[in-house]
Amino acid sequence: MDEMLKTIDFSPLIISLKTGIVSTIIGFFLGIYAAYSVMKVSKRMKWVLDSIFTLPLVLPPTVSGFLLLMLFSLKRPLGKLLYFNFNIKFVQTWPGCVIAACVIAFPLMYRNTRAAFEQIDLTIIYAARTLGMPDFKIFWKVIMPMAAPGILSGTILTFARSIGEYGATSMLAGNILGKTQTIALAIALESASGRYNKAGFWVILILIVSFIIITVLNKVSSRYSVVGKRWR
Amino acid sequence: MDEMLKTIDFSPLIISLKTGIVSTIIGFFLGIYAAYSVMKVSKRMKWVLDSIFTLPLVLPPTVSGFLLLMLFSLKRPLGKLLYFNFNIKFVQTWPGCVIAACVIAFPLMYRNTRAAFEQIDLTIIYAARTLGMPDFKIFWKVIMPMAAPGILSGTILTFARSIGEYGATSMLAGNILGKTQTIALAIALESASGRYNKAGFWVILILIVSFIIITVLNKVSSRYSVVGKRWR
Amino acid sequence: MIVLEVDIKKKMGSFNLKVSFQSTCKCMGILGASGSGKSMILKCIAGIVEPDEGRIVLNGEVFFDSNDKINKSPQNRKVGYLFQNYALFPTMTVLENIKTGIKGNKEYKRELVKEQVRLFHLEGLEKRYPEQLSGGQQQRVALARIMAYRPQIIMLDEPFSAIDSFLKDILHKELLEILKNFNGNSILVSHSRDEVFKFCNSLTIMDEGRITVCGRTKDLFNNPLRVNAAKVTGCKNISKIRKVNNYELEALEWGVLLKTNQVITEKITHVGIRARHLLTVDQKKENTMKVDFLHYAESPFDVQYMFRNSMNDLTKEIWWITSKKQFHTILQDIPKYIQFPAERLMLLES
Amino acid sequence: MIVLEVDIKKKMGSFNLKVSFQSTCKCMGILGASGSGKSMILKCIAGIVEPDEGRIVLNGEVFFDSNDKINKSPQNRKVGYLFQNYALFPTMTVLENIKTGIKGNKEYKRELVKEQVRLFHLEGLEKRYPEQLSGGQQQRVALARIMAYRPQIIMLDEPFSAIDSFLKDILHKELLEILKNFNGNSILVSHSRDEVFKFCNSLTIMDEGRITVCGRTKDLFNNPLRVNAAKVTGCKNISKIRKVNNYELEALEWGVLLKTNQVITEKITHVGIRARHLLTVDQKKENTMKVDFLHYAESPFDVQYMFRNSMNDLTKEIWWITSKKQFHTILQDIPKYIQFPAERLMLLES
Amino acid sequence: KPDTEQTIEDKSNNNDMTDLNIFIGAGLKNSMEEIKLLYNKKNPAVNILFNADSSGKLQLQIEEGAECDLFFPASIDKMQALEEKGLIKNDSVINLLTNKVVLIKPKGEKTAVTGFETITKAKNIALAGEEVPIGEYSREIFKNLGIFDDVMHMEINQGANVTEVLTSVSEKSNEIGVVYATDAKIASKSVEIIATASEGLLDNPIIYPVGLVKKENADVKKTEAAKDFLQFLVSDEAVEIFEDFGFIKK
Ligand SMILES: Nc1ncnc2c1ncn2[C@@H]1O[C@H](COP(=O)(O)OP(=O)(O)OP(=O)(O)O)[C@@H](O)[C@H]1O
Ligand SMILES: Nc1ncnc2c1ncn2[C@@H]1O[C@H](COP(=O)(O)OP(=O)(O)OP(=O)(O)O)[C@@H](O)[C@H]1O
Ligand SMILES: [Mg+2]
Ligand SMILES: [Mg+2]
Repeated sequence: MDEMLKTIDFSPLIISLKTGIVSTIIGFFLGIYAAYSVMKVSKRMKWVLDSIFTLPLVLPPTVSGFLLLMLFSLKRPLGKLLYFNFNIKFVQTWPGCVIAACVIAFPLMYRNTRAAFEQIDLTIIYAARTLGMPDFKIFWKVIMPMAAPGILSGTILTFARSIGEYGATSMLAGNILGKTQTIALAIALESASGRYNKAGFWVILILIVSFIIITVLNKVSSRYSVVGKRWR
Repeated sequence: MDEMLKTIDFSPLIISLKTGIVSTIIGFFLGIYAAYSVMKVSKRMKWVLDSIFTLPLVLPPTVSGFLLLMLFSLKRPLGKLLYFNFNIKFVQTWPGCVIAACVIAFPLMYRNTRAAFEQIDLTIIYAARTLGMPDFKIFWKVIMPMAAPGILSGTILTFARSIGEYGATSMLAGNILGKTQTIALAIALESASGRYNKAGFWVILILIVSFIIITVLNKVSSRYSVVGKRWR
Repeated sequence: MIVLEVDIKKKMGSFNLKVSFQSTCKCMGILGASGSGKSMILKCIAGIVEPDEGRIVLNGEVFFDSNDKINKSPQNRKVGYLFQNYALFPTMTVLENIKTGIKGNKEYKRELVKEQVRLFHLEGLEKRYPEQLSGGQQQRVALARIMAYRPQIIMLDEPFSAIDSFLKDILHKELLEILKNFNGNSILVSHSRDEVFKFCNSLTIMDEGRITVCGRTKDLFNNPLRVNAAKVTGCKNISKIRKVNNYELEALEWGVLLKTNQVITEKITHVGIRARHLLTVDQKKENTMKVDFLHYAESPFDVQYMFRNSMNDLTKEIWWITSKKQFHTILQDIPKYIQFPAERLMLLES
Repeated sequence: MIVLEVDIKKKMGSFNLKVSFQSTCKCMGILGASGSGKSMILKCIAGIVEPDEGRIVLNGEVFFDSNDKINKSPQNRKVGYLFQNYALFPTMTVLENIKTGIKGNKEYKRELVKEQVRLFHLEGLEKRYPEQLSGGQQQRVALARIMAYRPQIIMLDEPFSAIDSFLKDILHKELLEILKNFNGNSILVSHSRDEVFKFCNSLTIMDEGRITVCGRTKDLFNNPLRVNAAKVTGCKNISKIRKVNNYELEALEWGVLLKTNQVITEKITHVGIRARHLLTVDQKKENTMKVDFLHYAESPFDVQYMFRNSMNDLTKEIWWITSKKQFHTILQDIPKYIQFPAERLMLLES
Repeated sequence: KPDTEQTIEDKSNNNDMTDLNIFIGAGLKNSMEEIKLLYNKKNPAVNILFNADSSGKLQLQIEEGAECDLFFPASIDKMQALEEKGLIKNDSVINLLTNKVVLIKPKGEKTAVTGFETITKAKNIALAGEEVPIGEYSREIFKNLGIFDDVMHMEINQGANVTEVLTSVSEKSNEIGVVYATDAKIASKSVEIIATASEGLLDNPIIYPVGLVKKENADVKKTEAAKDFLQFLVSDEAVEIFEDFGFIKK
């Protein structure tokens, strides 16, 4: 065991954490924004957007990864454009990990948030309007705290999913030790190579990390929910 | 194209649908039950259960699949017990697909439902109690309709995830055409074999199926939400 | 002089709201049966419900105009609307709730909030969340929140329904003070006649989404003009009539002929008399009726008696209310005759 | 004879509830200032809030006993509790809401629901959802729901606060009828003195989580015994006293010496007199005070005058209420002296 | 003991159908499917069920007691591992096919790399994981060329399977990559071969062994069918199909 630890390069931990956190933050805002926009849209439009925003979850991650690659690969127009004009490259880079994780986890944030928004009593929002609160203030001070349980659920799921993401990431960002290899990729690789104790080590690590993050998120959000609800 | 269609065995579609629907149903009840139970538990216990129930999402699906295989393989105690005493076998069988999909998608149903429950006004539940409604009736007639948006969100995510599940399924149930090969597995296999148009065909099929199911779920649930909410 | 003009139509399911009024008075009262559309009018003015068509103008500022496609957002109307169910922010403390509407620097906010807390007797509850408050406390927080907002127009939807009578008296006084210093309109919806009478110079009476009467409060209490207005201003005795001649009618539901002081026009379909305005007499005179006593109910200072025409069992009950002072034991001296003084009869259109 | 015994303690944040009472009366009233714990008592009886310790027994059936660790679920208490904020099921129609509590076969349910709809004037609203109802309509649905449940004990928390006065009169009558036929207890929390007086034979008065007085309604209105009880029963004039001798006191806040009919015991700290019980006189007599007129307020049948001792500007205002009949224009004949009739003075403990 | 699995299938199929579970390396899928068609023409009573996946996963599944009659992985190690565990029928293993290792680049792209020797001139490289068979072979080649350490210091994109390596190169994510000749052939539209590794560069040739899996209380009919299918795989007809897909008969 000791022996093994010495041979392990811990970069996947760092990369996983970075990826998980950054893509959770992006997913958080994007998902909330999407949910907010969809709430303001007609019923038909709602249905269309809803279906589209749920897609990345329906497709096997590898397919999503493949489609992302088709979009961003340096052979394709968008990828070329981004690379040659703005020097932005997602293929085989860490930002690629983030993009992949974001796309895969986005539906979770979006749907959770929307469900939370739908459960909010409209009267309270109207009250905020008649009190002259500007829309952004209503959103952050009134709507968000009331939607806190759903938002928390979405955030945790998003984080969990993006930490565990393997298929799309390996497609888009590749699996480069020290650059794009996340814990999930390391686990996949190690177990594909039959090195179960190394894989096991990473599994345990990922679990610990997730426990910590989930606990932190729970703590943070409990500040926003008035009284911890418990049914008797 | 026509040529291709003729050579396609449509069994993955059927298997995917069956798997998706059955595991959504199982996940639905299991997730709701878990969420309901967690609502009644102390704060500390809540945190523990919460973390455990979120795990399957953190682990890369292959790892979850590996753990499932370790649990249910005919060489292991539980697998043996189930097989020899109850004649139940999950390895390389369709029920295996269902189990894999359920385990992977369960956190989605659980968390969404719990978030929805937390947003419910307790007074309403108390009112139901003082009116002498038995607990199960309160649950199905009062709590569930009020939690409808969250439940719907959870159900859709569960369905989407279980339809798209690849990693755990291939580990536990294998990738056997006509028996355990779902569309997601077919896509993975076809693209690994370089038959991109076949893979593409499956991708389109899975999208259509998901669109239909999501629409149906939306329709069904809209019966339970009083007025389609739209923010202006 | 601040003017509020409302002329709107709105259909909500089977309910049709169609009202039009102008108010220049400092505090306009709205009375109406439950479900007659009072809250709906306030919601339209506040911008929460969008009318199907019409116009709402406050002081020259167009809030809503279906022709010009103007529909100001609630934020830009600066309307203080006290929701009937308070609509407090459940995730904010009392202090935060009151603070939401205030514009200004920190110091100013703090001062204003403190003042409101004092004014509405909320000391000690500042850190509580709405669900930790009693009903009356919630209502006071909602009131404080509106008042701190310093709106152009104050609309109160049953502002004191959950507050005990002692505190209500105090708050009445304070609110009268506030409204006196407030240079804007206000609208009060209330089921309490006393409250309307105290606060409102002018009164609008609603029935099933329409305004039936509108006028000075005192005038309307004296002469409600319409059956529905008589009812909501508290007239307990109303009967259909048959006109006999210009100054005489038959109250069909009481079975009595009555002389009036006013001319009975063709439009008049009902006659009403307030329970307190009936007189008791010992013998038959003009406008009297021999009655049987049915039962009575007591309130701290009054007794309500219920009678029926002793000649006709099929007639409606008649209420008589009298101050208690005059009786020590209530069932002594039950009157045999009651008199409908001609000057108190209210001739009503339906 | 049905008996309700309550003896409980409950701490909620900074609020302490500690009450103990027995009620055998058909309808017990609870009066108390906003936030005094009225709703909390009802919640404890209904089983929604668990007391920290104590006992609740209805008719020999132990609902709660902290010693024996008994805590019946709300379902098994068969208590009909009308929530102050209605607590209607938002996802059910009016009909479904009313139906929830009914036990029995379909036919019976249908009949009972129909009857309730009629009784509470909800015709035409059967298919609506709560958010599509007006405030008063919601309150009536909640009432109908409780009544359809056929509980052992009915607890109403301000049941008519959102209902207009005309309908209120009708519902009062109907509810009185229902309660007469109902063979169980009921408890009424209300801020309306008239309502309490009409419905309740016995009255409990609360202050800051404690019961201060408890007794027959009429007795308490006549002689509230305590300052707080005097306040909530509507006594507007209360002053601290200094005892002069057994039958004489100095009302410190009014600045006047008063003779009493009752003996002034050592416990007495305040004196009170209802605004309606003051008399006006033209010259100085016993128990009179020369007053300055401050202002007045009008209600449909009464006028409220506010005076102050003309000898001393620092004293409290004194309210006088009188029926309007006696005056045509109000500001004529303002009295110079007011008299505190000795038989009307209420000696109060604090 | 009852075997529900069996009974369920017996109901769905004809009673005399025999199910044959064959675990094949993913790379063999296309060719095996054609062979299945051919075989079924002659033996319609045999219902062949493929489980096509990465060889390591298949090995694990068999170790865990998966229902498998014939194992056909992409590497001899996997077979040997199972043999050591006594899970393969003695003497049933046939080293059927070999494959070549090739160095590829995206079609039409320029690269300084001209062969395995000059591999380090590339900016980056797509390689399969260390113990994915093709990854193992690639490393062997580098070792034998004496450039292993240099390669390991390059930017390596480790694929968990060949498909990932292939996609990386065909989408130009990586400048070059190492795959099997058969894979390069499948993707010939988007990649081209720079060089093929000579046999001398590998310690052992690339072998696709096929063998019968040992089963307790085996069904005789099934065992016979498995044997028969194994025989068919060795036949010229089958080998021809393999060769169409770029494999070489051992
Ligand atoms: N969304 C809706 N759909 C249909 N009808 C509605 C809707 N909302 C309100 N109504 C109806 O509109 C009428 C007016 O409602 P409103 O709330 O204005 O009554 P109100 O005069 O304030 O009564 P209350 O004194 O009981 O509060 C009611 O009869 C109500 O049932
Ligand atoms: N969760 C809580 N935490 C702390 N204090 C609470 C909580 N819930 C209620 N209280 C306090 O308990 C007191 C009693 O509340 P209760 O609702 O019984 O008042 P009430 O007598 O019904 O008043 P009202 O007439 O205004 O409805 C109030 O002062 C309230 O602020
Ligand atoms: Mg209203
Ligand atoms: Mg209360």
